[in-house]
Amino acid sequence: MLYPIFIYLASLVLTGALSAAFYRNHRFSKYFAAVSNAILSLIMLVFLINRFDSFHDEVFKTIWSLPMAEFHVGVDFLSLFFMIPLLILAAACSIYGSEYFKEHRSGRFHWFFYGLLVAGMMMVLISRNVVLFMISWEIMSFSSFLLVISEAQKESVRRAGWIYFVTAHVGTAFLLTAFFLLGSGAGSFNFELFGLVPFEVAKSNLIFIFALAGFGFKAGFIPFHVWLPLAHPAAPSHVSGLMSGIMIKMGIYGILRVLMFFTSYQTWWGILLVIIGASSGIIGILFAVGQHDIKRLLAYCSVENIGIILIGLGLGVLGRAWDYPLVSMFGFTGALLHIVNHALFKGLLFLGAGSVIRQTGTGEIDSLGGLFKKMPMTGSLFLAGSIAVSGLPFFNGFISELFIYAGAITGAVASAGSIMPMVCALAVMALALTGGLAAAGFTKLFGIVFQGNSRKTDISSAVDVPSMMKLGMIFLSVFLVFIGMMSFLVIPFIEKPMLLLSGEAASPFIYQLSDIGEKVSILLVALLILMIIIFTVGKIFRRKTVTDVETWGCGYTKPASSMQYTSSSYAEPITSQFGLVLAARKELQSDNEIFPVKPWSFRSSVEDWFLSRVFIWFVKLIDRILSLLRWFQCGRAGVYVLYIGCIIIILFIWKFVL
Amino acid sequence: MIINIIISTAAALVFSPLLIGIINKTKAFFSGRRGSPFFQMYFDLYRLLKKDAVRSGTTTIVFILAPVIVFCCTLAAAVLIPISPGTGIISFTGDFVLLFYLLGLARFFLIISALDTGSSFEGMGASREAFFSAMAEPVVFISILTILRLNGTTSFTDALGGGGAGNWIIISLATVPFFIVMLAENARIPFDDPNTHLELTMIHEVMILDNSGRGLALMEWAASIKLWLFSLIIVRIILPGSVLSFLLTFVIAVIIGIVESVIARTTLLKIPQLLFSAGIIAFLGFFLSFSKIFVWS
Amino acid sequence: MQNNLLILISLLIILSNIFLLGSSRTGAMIRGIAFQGVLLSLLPLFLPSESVRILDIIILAVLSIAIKGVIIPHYLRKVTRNIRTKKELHPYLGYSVSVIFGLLVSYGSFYFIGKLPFMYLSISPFNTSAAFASMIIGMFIIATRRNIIAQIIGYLVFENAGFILGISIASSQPLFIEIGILLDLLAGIVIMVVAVNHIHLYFDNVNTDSLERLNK
Amino acid sequence: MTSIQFISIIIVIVFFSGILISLFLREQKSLIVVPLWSSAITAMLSIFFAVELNKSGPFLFFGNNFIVDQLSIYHVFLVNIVFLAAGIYMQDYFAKVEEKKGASVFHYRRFSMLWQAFQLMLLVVILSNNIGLTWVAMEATTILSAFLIISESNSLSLEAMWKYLLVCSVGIGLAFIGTILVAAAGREHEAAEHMNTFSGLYEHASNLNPALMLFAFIFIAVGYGTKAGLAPMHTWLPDAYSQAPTPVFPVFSGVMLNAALFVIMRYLPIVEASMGESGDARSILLLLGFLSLLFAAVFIPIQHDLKRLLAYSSIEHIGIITIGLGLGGLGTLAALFHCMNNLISKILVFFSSGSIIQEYKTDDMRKISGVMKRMPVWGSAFFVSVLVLIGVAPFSVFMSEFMIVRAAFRQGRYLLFGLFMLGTIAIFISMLKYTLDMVFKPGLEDDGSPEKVRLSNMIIIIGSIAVLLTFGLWMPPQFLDFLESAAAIIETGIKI
Repeated sequence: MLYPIFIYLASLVLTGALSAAFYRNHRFSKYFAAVSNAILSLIMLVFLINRFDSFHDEVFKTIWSLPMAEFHVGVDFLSLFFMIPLLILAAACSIYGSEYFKEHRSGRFHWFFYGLLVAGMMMVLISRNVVLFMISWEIMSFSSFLLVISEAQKESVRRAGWIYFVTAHVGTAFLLTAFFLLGSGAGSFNFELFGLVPFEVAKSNLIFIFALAGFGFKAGFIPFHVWLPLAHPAAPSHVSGLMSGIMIKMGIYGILRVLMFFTSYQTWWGILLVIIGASSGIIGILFAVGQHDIKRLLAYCSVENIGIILIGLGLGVLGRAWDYPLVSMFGFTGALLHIVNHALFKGLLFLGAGSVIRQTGTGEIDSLGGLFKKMPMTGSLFLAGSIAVSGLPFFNGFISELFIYAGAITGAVASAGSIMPMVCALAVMALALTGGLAAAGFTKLFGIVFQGNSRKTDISSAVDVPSMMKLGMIFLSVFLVFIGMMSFLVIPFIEKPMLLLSGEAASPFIYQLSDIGEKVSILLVALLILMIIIFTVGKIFRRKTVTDVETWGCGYTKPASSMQYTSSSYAEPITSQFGLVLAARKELQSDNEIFPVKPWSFRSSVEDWFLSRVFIWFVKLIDRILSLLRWFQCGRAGVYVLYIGCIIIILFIWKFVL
Repeated sequence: MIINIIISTAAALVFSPLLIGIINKTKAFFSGRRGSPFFQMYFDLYRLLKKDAVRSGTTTIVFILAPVIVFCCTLAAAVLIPISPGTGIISFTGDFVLLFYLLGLARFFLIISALDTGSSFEGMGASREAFFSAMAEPVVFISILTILRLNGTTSFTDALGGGGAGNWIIISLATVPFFIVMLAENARIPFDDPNTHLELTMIHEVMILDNSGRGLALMEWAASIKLWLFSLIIVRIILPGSVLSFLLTFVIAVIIGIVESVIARTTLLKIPQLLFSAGIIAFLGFFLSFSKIFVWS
Repeated sequence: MQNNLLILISLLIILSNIFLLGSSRTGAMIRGIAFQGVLLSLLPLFLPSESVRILDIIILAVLSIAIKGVIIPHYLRKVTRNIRTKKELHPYLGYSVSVIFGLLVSYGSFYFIGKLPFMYLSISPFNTSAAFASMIIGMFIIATRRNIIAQIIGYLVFENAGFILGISIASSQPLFIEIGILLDLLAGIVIMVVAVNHIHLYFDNVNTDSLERLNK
Repeated sequence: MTSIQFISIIIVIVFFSGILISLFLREQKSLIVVPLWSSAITAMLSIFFAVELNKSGPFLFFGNNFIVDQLSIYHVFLVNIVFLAAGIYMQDYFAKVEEKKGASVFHYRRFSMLWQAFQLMLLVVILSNNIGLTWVAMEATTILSAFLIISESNSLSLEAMWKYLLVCSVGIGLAFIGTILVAAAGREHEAAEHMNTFSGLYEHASNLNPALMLFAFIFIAVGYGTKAGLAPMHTWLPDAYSQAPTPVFPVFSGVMLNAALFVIMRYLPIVEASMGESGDARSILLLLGFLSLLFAAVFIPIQHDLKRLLAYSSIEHIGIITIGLGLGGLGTLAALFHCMNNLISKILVFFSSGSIIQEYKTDDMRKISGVMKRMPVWGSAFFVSVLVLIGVAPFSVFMSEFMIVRAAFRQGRYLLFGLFMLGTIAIFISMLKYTLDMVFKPGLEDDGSPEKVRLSNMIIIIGSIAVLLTFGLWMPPQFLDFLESAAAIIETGIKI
């Protein structure tokens, strides 16, 4: 398995470099890079799935001429599992991306860094040495940062890139701490030696906290999510698809990898994970509902989905800490499956959003409308993604949420004591609330953007996207339906990585997973058949005439497109009810005349106070502390000499008097 | 198995319009009118199915597909509920999630078909529907967790189709939120008033303003099936062991009628609070189900 | 005898330091620093003769008298005349405060430095302490004076401290190093004076107040 | 050893002849080619030294006054590489200056002579075995570079030069006192005739008076630290950088900082050995290094002047190196590695910012924008170099910083570890912000003429990026060995 991966990595970088070299012939360069990227990923994917059953852990070690470093790579089921969504998304996004840049050309190194990003993630998955891991991790952050600032002439993009890279860097600092703590007992930086000697409780708690924070900055759960809603809209859509789809999952991968170093889990880790996951899910989706920009909405929705994944992880950890293998099994299975599912549908949604932005020139939800007729293919695929992200049946999002639910339900029903049922009930409640709010958010997104009539933007000349872009999206949506309908075929891929996490205690119950999958599939297939029958019957016995009229305006004689519900008005009940969390701002522009002549307008916006109050506050705090020392460079040469005298005297006193 | 499915399906399809009739009759009785016949809904459905349709030019394929999907999903959800002990057609850990998410899918399509027309009224209804159902779902789920704990099973259909009931205090604490949510989900007073048309306070009716003909028939039928589904669940929670307990759904319908007659419609702003209090009751029930204060076995 | 002479020289050095601290006129300061330079140049003559060659000592003494006692003061005087600053200086700290500070520093360095566990190495602890006092006083002059010429003189005091220390505690440097040190000092002063001329040309004064614009 | 003496005589001849030739040359072009050749020859010869070193181990020459070991050769090589790159870059730079204003031949001649003298003095600093000689040469570099600053007079550059002279002179004076104290400690020992040399001191380090050595080290650390730009003695550095006449000059001073730090590296093992590895000297370095990092973090966020920003960045990196030295062990290795990374990224950043300043005719960062559009090559070089400087992987600066924090963590200095992280993050935040705006913000006007970059400059850019990248991902094993033996010299000294 490893050698094909090496070849894959090398060829990714090579094709990227070649495309940079052929930049003069831009058309050729981009198609070459994108298509070869996609083909390579697909070949790798097929190979991987083919080998999945007969796979055994592989390790490759060689000396590496860097201090503390050893070139130590390996593949186990966990890495293998994460590679699947990575490869699928890499292929889909590069196919899509080949046509994405319409007017301006992509930068010379765009495809190089794209390949590097994919390669970096792949390297993260196979690294088994801290130095190698950190370098891969940084390559991933670095190349994605460069991709985010593709359109850096815009102020917002620069700001987004800045905040993204800063948070990534802060995350790295936490990660280093976690890894140093891990390595301090082992005396080595190779993963295989971590945890051979079990950690003391206090130390393992520290490791967990630092790892959670460090990986959290990448995974983007609350309160580490600040970069997501900025960076995703800033990046080109295929890049945001890749970043939101799989790059943030690398944070989850890291947490899982660190968890695997421990032989026993602490209870409060699980509780913390569930609480973070629940708040991340609810707050994330609430923010999403209040957004006015398609990609910002999707970005906040990623925060939500990471929250759902964390709930699953938390249940898994709790199940292991308290020895409920069933809870652990369902929790980890759900989390793992949701990782894949979120990658697929979020990738699809970002690509769809990119198509809308590319064809209409705006991502402002309130100015769009009625795009379904102009872009039927994008619209249908976007609808599929929306249903999937809301976790509704027939699509994949449902299956994974179902497993997480199952874990929480098992925990709530079967457990003794009072903490576990409460935590599980919290998980169930959070899942239900996020599910409902996600449906609200995505009906809003789909309904306002694709349905009704256009609100401000002129879409009369909009057409559907080129076929390459469609191909990328269709490719992803196939998986959406396949996993949604035939989940029992997918579950075998999860069992082994799940057992790595939940321990062997769960293996007797593993049949339950595909059992649930089969039952759901049978029901859904039956339901689908029923729908088709009813629909066909309706078509066949179509004796009735259907008359086209205007939408009924309830008696109003001159309906205009500006009378339609907007995203602000659609989300208003929610944003005003959850004002405590959202701090929504409402702007009502009106003139207070008896006979109003000017048009009134209403707009509500949701400000991310994590960014404005917490993050920026933190940066300002650092600056304020530092500014206490700014008198130092006073500009007077004599005083400078005085400093030298003082430091001499201070050192003298320190070393000889004290 | 097959027979169970057929029975459930038939019961849902046949009895559900009757519930609406019973409610209306009860309300008429309380207001001193004679009211429409019990079977008025059947006549309505028949008439609608025969009729020609009028469709807005703004709409898309979503609007055409939505009634079918809404109807089928609601029906499928209803079929999952065991009509008598041991007749659950499918049972697994977390099966109620499937049930309610099928309803969720139905709702999703109801909402986007409403938005499809581009009408501000329907948009308004859609917005409210989306919000209130999101608030209602956690309440229901917590209640169900309580019931599952009482029955010691992780499958909802098993719990409904199983034998023993538990402590009546806890059961009632689980049922009351269910009842409230039923009123909310089915657009009943005090959440919504199904009898008014074109008032700005409306939720469900306003979303299907532009439906007509068969589409409207399927939508209305689906709505009544949903009512059937909820009342059947409540009945089976209270009386899990009885074969003919499904007949009690009619009693539920009477109760709904009574409630609608004696309570006024609340203001929109208070609806979240109402649902929130239902949630608190549900949580109380759940808390009692494992706290050591109660020893019921 | 030798020892008493050494103590006398050290005392004179300290007195000249105090004088420099208390004097307000450039001309007087230059005379003071010239006097100190001559005093210093006598120091090599007291070195124990077995450790160094006598010729080296004589060369060194002559050279340092020439540079510290004659060339540099002369050069400074020339530049002072050139830029015509005989006016009262306005130091950041008053003269009397400076003098008190100088006394305190001298006393302190006798107290602290004399106690250090390696004082037995120097030819006279008195001398070494005077050197450290000069060092601090030199820096103090640089820090508190507004006039650039006064700052240069402060720097010279500071440099003299190194010279005293070099003679009194470590005399094993080869001659060429010592000469190199002297020449470096000379070159440093020359370039400082050149700078002063430039500054004067540019600002028409030699106050440090006009040299505070680069301050962040 | 005779071959070595021969070689070093050649070097001296090369330099002196360079200076002499400069006196008689009349053409500007040839005047700026001469220093290029001298540094090229020295760089090549330093490789020869390294080969010789491999064969025979460290050795002395010219009567114990000079020493060749891994540490010094490493620095000689680095310094000359920087000078070489500077020489190459200078050709282009002066060509452009010439187009704009006719500088006189005198100007060029003075520049060329000063440059070569400066370079020679730095070589002496690094190769000298005699502590006094080291000091003399160091002082000479101060004076020579002051002459370089003075060449362009306006009010600000005068101010900068004055501060530079005053602060550095005081610093170097302190270094002199420190040197004397060390010599005094050596004189106590019976084998006194070799005790004013580093090699002699290494040999008898454990017999030296520990209190005196520590006392001396305070002066040495502060004194040479002033020249190295360590806080709180760094105050002259931003002024001198920002007012230096050419973008080449900051490179010179970058090298000078390194050379000054090199002297501290020489003294460190002697002092530590005399005190029985008590760590007192190291803790002084840790304090100074940390203060440098702190002051860089304090002042970088409020800079508007590009050159000043880079000056503070230099202070930061010198501080990082010093922290590495203060930590010892792995930290020492990392510090040496960081020296190289710092110098090579300095080449990149100073040349690119020099070109940018030359193009935009201002060093106010608020007035520079759209660099990537207007000058894609230098713009990307600048962007990459800043990313390197703020420690972005996979470049080698990240690697060396990683090693340093690792060393800090392993020694249980968690506070230092945390503060180091905070400091670098604060610097990261502000430098990234400035750079993004400068490089990508749409420029106000675009004169439309495509950027012309000489092939030689392209080679510098690509070469340094390649080196930074390669060493971040993989150090050649020979290099690592070499570095380790150099670090061992800082750790324990050498015995010859």
